[in-house]
Amino acid sequence: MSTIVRLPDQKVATLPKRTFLNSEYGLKSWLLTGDHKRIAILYLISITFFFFIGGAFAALIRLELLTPQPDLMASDTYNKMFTMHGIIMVFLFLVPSVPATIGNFVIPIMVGARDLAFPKINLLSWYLYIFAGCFTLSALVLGGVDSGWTFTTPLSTHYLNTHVVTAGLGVFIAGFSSIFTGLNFIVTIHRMRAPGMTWFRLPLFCWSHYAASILMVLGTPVLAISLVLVILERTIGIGVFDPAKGGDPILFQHLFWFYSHPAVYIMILPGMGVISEVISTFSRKRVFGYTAVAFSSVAIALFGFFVWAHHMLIMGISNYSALVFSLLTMLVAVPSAIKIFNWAATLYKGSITFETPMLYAFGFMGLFTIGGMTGVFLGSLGMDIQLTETYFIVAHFHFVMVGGMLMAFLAGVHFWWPKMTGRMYPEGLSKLAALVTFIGFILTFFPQFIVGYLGMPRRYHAYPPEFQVLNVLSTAGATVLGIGYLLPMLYLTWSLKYGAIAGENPWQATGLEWQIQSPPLTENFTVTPIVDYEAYDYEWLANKTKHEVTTVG
Amino acid sequence: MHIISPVLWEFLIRWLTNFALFPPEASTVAPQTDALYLFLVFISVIGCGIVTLLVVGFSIMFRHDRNPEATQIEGSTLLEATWTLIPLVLFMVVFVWGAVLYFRIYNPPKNAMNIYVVGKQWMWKAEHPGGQHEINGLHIPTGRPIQLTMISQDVFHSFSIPAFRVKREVIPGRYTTVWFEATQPGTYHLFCTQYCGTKHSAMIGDIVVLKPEAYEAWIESSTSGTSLAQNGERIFAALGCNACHNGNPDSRGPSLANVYGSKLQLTNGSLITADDAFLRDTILNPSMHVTQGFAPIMPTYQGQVSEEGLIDLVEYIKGLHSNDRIQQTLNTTQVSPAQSGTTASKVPGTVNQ
Amino acid sequence: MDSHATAIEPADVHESHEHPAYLRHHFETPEQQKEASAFGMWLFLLTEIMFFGGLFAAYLIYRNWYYPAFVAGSNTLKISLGTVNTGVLIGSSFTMAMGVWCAEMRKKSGLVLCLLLTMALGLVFLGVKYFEYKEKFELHHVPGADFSIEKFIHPDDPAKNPPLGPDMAAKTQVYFSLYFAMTGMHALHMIIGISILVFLVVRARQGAYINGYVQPIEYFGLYWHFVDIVWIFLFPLLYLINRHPGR
Amino acid sequence: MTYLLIFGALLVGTALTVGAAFVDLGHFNPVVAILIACIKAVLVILFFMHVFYSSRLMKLTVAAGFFTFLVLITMTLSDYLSRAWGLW
Repeated sequence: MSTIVRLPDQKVATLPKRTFLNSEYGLKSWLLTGDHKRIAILYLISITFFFFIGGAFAALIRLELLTPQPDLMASDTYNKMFTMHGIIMVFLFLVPSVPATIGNFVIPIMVGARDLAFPKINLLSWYLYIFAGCFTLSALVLGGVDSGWTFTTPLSTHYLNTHVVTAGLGVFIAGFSSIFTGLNFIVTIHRMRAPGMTWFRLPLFCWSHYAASILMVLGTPVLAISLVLVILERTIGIGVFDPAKGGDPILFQHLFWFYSHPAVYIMILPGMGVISEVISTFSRKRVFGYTAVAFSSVAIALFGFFVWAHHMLIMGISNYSALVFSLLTMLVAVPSAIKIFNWAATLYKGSITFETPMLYAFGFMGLFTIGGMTGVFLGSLGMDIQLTETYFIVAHFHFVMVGGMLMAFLAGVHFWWPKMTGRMYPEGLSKLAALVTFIGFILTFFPQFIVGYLGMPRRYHAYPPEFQVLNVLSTAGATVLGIGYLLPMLYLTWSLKYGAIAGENPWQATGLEWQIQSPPLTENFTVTPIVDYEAYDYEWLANKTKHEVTTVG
Repeated sequence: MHIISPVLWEFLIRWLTNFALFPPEASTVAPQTDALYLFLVFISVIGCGIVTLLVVGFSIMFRHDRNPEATQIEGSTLLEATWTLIPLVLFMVVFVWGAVLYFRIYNPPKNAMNIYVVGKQWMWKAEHPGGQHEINGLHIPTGRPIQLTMISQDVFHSFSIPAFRVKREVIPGRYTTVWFEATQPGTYHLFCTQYCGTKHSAMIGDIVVLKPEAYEAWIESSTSGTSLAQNGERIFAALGCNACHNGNPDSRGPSLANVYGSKLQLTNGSLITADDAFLRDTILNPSMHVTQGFAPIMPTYQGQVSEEGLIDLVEYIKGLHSNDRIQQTLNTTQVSPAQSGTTASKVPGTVNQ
Repeated sequence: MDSHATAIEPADVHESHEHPAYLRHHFETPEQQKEASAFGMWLFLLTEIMFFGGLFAAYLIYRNWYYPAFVAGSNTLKISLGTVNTGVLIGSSFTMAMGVWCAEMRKKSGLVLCLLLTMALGLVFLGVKYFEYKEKFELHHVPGADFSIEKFIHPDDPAKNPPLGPDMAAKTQVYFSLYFAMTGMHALHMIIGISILVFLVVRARQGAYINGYVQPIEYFGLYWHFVDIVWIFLFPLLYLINRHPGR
Repeated sequence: MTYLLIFGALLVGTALTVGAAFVDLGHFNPVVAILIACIKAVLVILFFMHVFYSSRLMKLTVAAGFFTFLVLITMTLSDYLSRAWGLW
């Protein structure tokens, strides 16, 4: 199978002498750095750590569900497991995953800037993230928390004696970390673009991050205030959500989901940005309908604020309200459909190669389509009655979050790995890992759709025996999936030392980040680039390469 | 086959015997939900099929080996409009269909038989109008619409019967309702689907659907002696409600005979229908619902009556069509013969302070 | 939440005429830096709007539900103190605006004076708030185990404040929950603001911010005005719900 | 000077709010109070916070913030207000 990968001659190639990695040495130069690339690396290490912690909880949950009886752990332990799994995966992995690592690394380079607009705030954001992680872990060490990641009142405020406050503070701080990331991206994309880099020359990766950042900046504070009120209610005893004092517990859910629904777009939009880059690069073609894809990101962000109550359709909100929110939910599904079809159309008359990021991107397209379609099931009022709060919904959001976002994250990590480290990962092994992940994923979560329609409720520690077969399949799949995630961890670490030298532009991609050395210099560009070509202009790239060859020759 | 693995073998057997894609269809609404589900599955399969077909097809047709040079295409407004509008139309169909179904499931018919359900950590308590109590179970007849009026004593719960395709959140401090009409006799799962604390997964029960005659037999055999309304009458007397709500011309409270279902003019100007939720709320928060022409003097009974007691009172007031008995108890100021043996303070449903 | 302190912290001072000393390495021009940081500050204020937005939503809902309790609760607040505090805070906003102007005009003494005045007025506001809170503690009007509804069932002068039924009186706890949450969050912002002011005053006395690099002062001003705006809404919503007893 | 003018206007606004609160306007009392508060806030934003003199981007940003704020308030209230219409 042919490939577009073009590596420098390995016999003579070396890593560049001066890079952001070796400009300074010592722990202090990392912990006090203002360099967006170093902060991205710090983020990459820390979110990988939390991903594997969250993954360990998932493994224990699946192991418990292997049998219908509650035999591996006590029910309150189980409740703590899924709570920690949820909190860690949502707030400490999914929300910062692509933006804080890949976004942090490549957005300033993509727009042609030397750094993000506020390097110190960027570093602060990482420290807040670490604080948040410490709070969450301390809640775990102190004895755990079993409120579920949704902190539903009055359960979380009055009926639990676990460490809800500690975990709540962790989430609160993580929220501010993501606000600062988002704020930085918006300002950078607005104000730091290089000369000639117009809005419609921006890579779609920037557009989707821009949309996600808007959601981060405007949505997260509402989560913050709702958690503050929960914490005050637990500690002082104010009565905003307490039904015994006249408060309305549903109000908490309104405020919580006002953030947490847009949060799923915060999680998925950056992933969509990665997919746009990858698909375009490996089909050697401009993304089909660039403007439509760009604006569909913004449309998702805008509509994302209008649909939150679809999480509460059976929870006693008024019928009329349910009707409106369901209608708007149907509308928000359309931009996602547009994106999927546009990516598919990008392949048409392309010149497609199947490198690892492309395989992950194909996986994303398939799984996200299923995840998105099942979202329509849940947004449809009458169907939601049967499906909500069952394993169907668990399967749905794992298809979107894991099948979508994690696939996109891995696609992105593989795609930009040569740029970040200057070295290639082993191609054969990584293709195997992509395949294993895909198969493991389908095996884990597809049975959950069926068991969900059969009625198995989520967050159940024990379940009726007739659901066992599907649960065993799911656990088996989770094992495969676990291997699929460990593999990249191992070979990527290996490649840091033994990987082939990647050179500037192994993928022959058009983004500005591919026109500079890898790993980049601390200041990214020695001279401010002047952009005179559209995004994904492969003819420009071909001309440039030809020109270089002729001048050298 | 045992050569491979006995575990695997057993697994295969179980798979083949237990494999199901749908829960049993045991209510009138179940086939309707399944129809929508099948429609959704159908369009999902078509949608995913198209995407897969495009991705796989293009991957084969335009792979680098066959098509070394890509042809740049800007986009096509016509095509994009197509794949904007077609999903939009489909989603609108789904929306309308789903909304119709939602209103069918959540709007009980007028003639429905009412059963009360109280959810608490971690059990379900069902109360039939005749006074039959059930824990983690519910006996119902086929062929008759049943309405559940539900409330939680502590946290959010959710009452779910997958075989009937109904589910409704059970909320603290507020009645919610759901209705269904069972079609197939049998025993079905009852789940609490909203995470409610440590023993969430133990908050399950059995829905026993009986033929009407079997149901009558069950009702007869499991009566507890007093109906909800009778118990409500006792609480009514024990709390001294009859001192004001007695229908006398000079009484300080409005007469409660035939109040259920009527429209009331409140002092704050609003016109409200006296339903279950209203009756419960006026007992707990009287000064928010003062009827026109009366002074806001009624004390609150918050903390003095349990949710079950409130249900008894509501059921009693619902069935109250004349004030005769109230006035009788008032005049004699005596415990009626039916209640001899129980003193007022020990009436079940009231909370001793 | 006090991160803007980091944002507006000035760069190391070293003299240079081509590039102003405060220009960070990754910006091309001072204008770009100025626009970027102003934009960033505004985005931060947007998050603050949404932060208080949740509280305002809760307020509107419960005010609709428990109107008599909200009236009774708000009538226990001293309107005179509220008005004075509003005036004080508007005054501090004014001195802050003057401070920014002084910095732009490169008047050192004026800048220091304005900042000090702003700080003083801010402290006056907090002082008044302290006495208001203290009174609430003494009356057992602070939500929690100690909360007492006695004063609402049996008011001191029933002619002015009609008594509430015990059930509605209990709902005053919702009012006071919101009162303390909203004014408490506001006071917290004031305290953070005053701490930053202390830092700014010290730097201003050393002669900073009058060399054309006024952004720390300007952005702190934005923050301070935002806190003022929140109070402009809190005042009528909490103090002036209905001052016509008996209606 | 503008700042002094605005300062005066804000003080007058405060006095007006307090005054209006003691005049019985029925349902319009809260409306008047909020209206005055909005005017005051707009004055502060436009002049003390210099938005009046700022670029279009800045104006748009402020507007976006208030828009989202209104979305939060109105969409939440839409549930609470319409609960009374139906059976639930």
